[in-house]
Amino acid sequence: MAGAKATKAKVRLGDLVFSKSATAAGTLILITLAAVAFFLFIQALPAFLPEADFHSKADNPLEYVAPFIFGTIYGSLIALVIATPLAIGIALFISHFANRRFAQTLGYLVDLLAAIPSVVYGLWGILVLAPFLNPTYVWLNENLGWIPLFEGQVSATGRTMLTVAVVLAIMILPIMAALIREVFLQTPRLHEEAALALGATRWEMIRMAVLPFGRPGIISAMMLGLGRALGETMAVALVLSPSSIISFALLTSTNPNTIAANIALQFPESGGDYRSLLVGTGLILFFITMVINMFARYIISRRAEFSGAN
Amino acid sequence: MSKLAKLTALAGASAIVLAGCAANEVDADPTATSSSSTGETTTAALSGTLDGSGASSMAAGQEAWVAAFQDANPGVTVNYNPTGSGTGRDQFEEGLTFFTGSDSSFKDEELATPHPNCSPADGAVFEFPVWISPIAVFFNLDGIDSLNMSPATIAGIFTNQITSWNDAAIAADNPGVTLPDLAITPVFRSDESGTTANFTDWLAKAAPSAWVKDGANVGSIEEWPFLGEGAQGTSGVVAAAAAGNGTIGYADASRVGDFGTVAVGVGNQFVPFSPEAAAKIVDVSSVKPGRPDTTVAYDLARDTAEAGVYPVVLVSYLQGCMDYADDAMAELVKAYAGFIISEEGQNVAAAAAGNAPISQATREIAQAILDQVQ
Amino acid sequence: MTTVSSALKASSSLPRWFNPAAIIAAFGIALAFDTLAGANDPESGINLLAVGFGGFILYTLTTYIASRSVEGSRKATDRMVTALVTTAFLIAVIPLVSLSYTVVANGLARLDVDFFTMSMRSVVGEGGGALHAIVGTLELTGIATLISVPIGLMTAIYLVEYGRGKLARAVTFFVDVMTGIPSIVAGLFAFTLFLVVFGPAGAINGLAGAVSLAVLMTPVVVRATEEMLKIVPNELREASYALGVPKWLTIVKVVLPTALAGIATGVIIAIARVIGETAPLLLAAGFTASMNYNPLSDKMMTLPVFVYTSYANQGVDAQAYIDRAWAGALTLMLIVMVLNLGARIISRVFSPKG
Amino acid sequence: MSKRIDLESLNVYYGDFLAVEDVNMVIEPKAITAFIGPSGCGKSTLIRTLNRMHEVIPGARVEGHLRMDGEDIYAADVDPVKVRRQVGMVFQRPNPFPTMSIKENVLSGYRLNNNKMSKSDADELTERALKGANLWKEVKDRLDRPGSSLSGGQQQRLCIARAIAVEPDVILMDEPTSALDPISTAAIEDLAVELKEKFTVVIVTHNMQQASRISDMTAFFNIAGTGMPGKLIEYDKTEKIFSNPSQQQTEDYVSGRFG
Repeated sequence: MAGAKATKAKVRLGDLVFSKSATAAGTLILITLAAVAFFLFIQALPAFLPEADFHSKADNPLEYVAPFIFGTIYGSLIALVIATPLAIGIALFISHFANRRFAQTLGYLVDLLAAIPSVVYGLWGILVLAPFLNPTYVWLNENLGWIPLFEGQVSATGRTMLTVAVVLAIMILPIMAALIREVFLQTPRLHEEAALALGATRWEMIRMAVLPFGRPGIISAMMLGLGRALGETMAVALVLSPSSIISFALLTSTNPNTIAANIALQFPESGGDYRSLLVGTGLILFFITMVINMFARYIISRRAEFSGAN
Repeated sequence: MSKLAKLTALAGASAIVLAGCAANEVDADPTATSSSSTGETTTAALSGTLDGSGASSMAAGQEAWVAAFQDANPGVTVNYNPTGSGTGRDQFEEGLTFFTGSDSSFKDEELATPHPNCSPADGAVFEFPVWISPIAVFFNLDGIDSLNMSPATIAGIFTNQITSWNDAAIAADNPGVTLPDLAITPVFRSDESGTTANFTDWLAKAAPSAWVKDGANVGSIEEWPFLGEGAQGTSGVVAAAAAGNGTIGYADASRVGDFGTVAVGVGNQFVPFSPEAAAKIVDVSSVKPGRPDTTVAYDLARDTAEAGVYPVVLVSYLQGCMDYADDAMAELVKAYAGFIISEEGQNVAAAAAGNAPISQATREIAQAILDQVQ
Repeated sequence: MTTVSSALKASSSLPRWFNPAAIIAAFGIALAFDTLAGANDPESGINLLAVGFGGFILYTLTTYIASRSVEGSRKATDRMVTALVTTAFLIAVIPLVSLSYTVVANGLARLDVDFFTMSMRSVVGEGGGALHAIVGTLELTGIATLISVPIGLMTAIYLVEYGRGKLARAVTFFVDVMTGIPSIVAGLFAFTLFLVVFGPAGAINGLAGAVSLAVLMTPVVVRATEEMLKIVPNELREASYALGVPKWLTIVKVVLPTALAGIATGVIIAIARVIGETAPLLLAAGFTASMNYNPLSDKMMTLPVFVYTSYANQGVDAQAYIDRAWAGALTLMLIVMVLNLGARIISRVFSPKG
Repeated sequence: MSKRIDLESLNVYYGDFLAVEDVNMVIEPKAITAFIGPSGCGKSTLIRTLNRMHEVIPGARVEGHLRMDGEDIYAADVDPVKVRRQVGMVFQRPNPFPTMSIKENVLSGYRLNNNKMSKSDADELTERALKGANLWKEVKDRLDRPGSSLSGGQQQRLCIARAIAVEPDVILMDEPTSALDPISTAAIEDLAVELKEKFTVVIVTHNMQQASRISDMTAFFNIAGTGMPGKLIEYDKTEKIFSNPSQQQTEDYVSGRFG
């Protein structure tokens, strides 16, 4: 009797400890995120006090950070514009066009791009891609210079916003393609067959069944890719010729830097209130990516009602 | 499950093999120049880690000093982080480092600022030149190895006033050279740097009417004030210049390699850079007056017309506390700084970086200051 | 009758040789044009981008027009989309090939014994190695794994086995948010955390770097583990409960072993993801030329930072530094690939057969 | 409109696996032909060969001849897309496109070939097809609602409307009522009987009452064991199959003794 009772108590204890520690681990995630925001905030605070002194590196925190916010969003959006159609194309190629036997191998191949460290992308960007693209920039500038994006004195080195956007696009491509591919592969067979049975060609079947089904997946992949591009640091730091300027021109030497790259370049050489300011820009970046992520989650959660039929 | 365990064990084993000691650390490389004496300062067995930071222009010299010093003192690790001078001084001010290599001397307000690693924190600091190096103005133009340019021309180029290589101002100083009709891309340091400070100091003094922005002389400035092709650090400037055609930049002369270089106008002649021509500027300059006698800083005569002087130079200083809160650190700094200003130390650096050694007289002054460090 | 039956047939289709012929012709013409255009400017050489783009446009247009006239507009659109989609894939493969080639071609020069047996201490110019960086990377990722795997595993268990209500929803949501933390922000966090707790002298060390990596790694581990735990069939759990096994033992003895291979794969992929992180380590772990086995004090070198600093802080013999940077990059890529391969093997060998 | 289908020594493969062996039969126009048999006997596989949907599965292929009014639909120069336009198909589970409205669903097949159709033509075709599928009265006021908003039986009739909107010659139904309740099933059965006035109708069913209720001809398929190919055992008029089959296997199956 006493033994049975003891066993029962012991069992309860094990369950209790285990469930509590699992809950604690989950809570720790929340605490960590709060801590990230908190520590960044208290370190950034001095920069936003009126007596902050930035040693002539910045006059006003908001004026200082504005070009970087612009550069971060601008570069990432261009990267997204380049990467999205490619990612959809790659995903379609692997899910619906390539020979099934090779499809998986091709998928691995694209996934390999995701395995390459960003610093390697940076080296490749400045040493291979920038010189490769530069003649095209000259051509674009000469022939399409009337478009504001291509105006201005074209860079002699190719270290421009467009090169950065291309590098970022390549970097976010694998994660986007993988996500979209998964969604495309989940297209209900029934819908694909319904389209085919109506006499649709492969493309018509994709248009009728695959793309509408995959649309939320595409959007959330875009958001994820955008989040990645916003936070990408080393590739931008190595490739871009940075300035503190807000400019839409894509081909000049004068490019708005991104928040992340600016931190990486300036932080090891910073001190005092200026470093606080850099931490503050990091906090801003954190919030920007958080908002993007929340939006992505909102889109994904809407998908549930979207495909209510199944 | 056992397969998994084996796999883990294998991974662990290979990690242990990898984690073996670095071949160059425990047994000092016998072929290295460890046999030679490193001066009187390395008598006792020193140990510890000495962190310093500062000018990237003298990174090559610091690397050579660190290497030779660590060979002689295997227990010591010196980390010199080439962050740029301004940051180096900031980090010293914050107590993150124990010495600074700086392209510019302490500003007056910095001398008065407390330094947490000193004792007392607002106590005296030392500062003396350890490194003199020409800053080369270099360019990337096919088929042209050297050009003559007056300070005003260089200022015009770097203020984006002269935009083409076949501009009359350049052509006038280079009779017989076929200049291409090509846009000039000036490349500058996007980070704060002493190289920029010295280069702009020279422009402000030698070409006061051309080195202007919004109608006023820009003066000496650590962060580049104009728009254009910016690049991080000396390596970034060199890489950016190499990547484009028609680029022009400025960097420590030791790093310009195969680029074409500019002979700058001094008085009525054009002087190409050389360590000797650079060292001469100290002879025609005077020490800044009215500063503590533990500091030796020069007022460089950038606008000199003296024959054979290359005025675009960088004189870098070593900076630290006269009295360290941590005695072990004092000992490390004394030993390391003593090695730097020793004849051997200066030669080690000159051999590695091609700069100009400081003179015997300067070395003696520096050693006298260093002897008081505690 | 004849009209009806002929409706079955592909009215008429382009011959089989059309496609390869069109590709060759299109790119040939594009190349010829580029050569002609560049004839008066001998320096320009062949602009591969222009040839590729021009050839692609030419091929797509030709095929579309030819197919439209012979096979009708629906087939033509189908062919055009096929061309577009295939091109998209090829465009993704080009940087992969170029990157791999560049890294291997440049990295092999210094991938020698010295590179794996020496540090950079007291090395000027040529020679030296990255042993200190390799050791640092292994230690840091090891510590990060030790931190993030238990937390990630328990969080996933919480979400799948226990989590109900607001807290679970919040955790799910913020794990996703955490997945999106920019790596540089993780580095800033670790740096500021250590700065506040240990002061300036203790702010930059291996542990701080490991913490920043753990912040990046944990959500990946949670996600991977969660997916794996979710696919463990409920029947297994119920069978275990029916035998009178308490819930926590069911999880430990039944659920986890079933999902182990998948979890191991997920952890390895998480490691592979953070092992190449540069920015956070640059801030939090710093860099040094010497060996440092102790993650609790002093700066610690890691491979990605080694690559970056070798490139960014070149010395007088610049080529030696660049060579070391590439060799470091190659080493890093090899490690990542071995990890990915390991993950594949584990998932293939150990996954429950069904 | 309606077409006769000849199957001549037809072998159906998945890769190297022979799924259905040596089928010879004639499917009559303006009649309902039912395929019955135990699970795995290949009846669904066979019906999918009639509109070349079988080959959508990687590695799947067909040997032998399959003629529609004398024309071999597996001939080298035949476009499968065109075959499928003439052979409509309704699947086991209703599968309207979830992102399209009811009207768009009906028109989806027709629009593939006729991008520019006037609104009045579209309205007219929608009404005709929905009436043909006995769905018009139920949905005429909500044509712009999503197709997935309908009940299961309505969705299935919507799929039939979608199939007949392209005016095919043959309609294939692969267990069209297996996911539906009895009332919806009855509606679909009534519809099938109406459809045979205009189309050749082939239906796969597990429900033997259904086959005997609505079909004119019945084909019984069986399989000797796992891994063995399915075979056509007996093909005859429906009354004959259910009252006096010539094969013992057929008798066992229709009398419920196995399967």
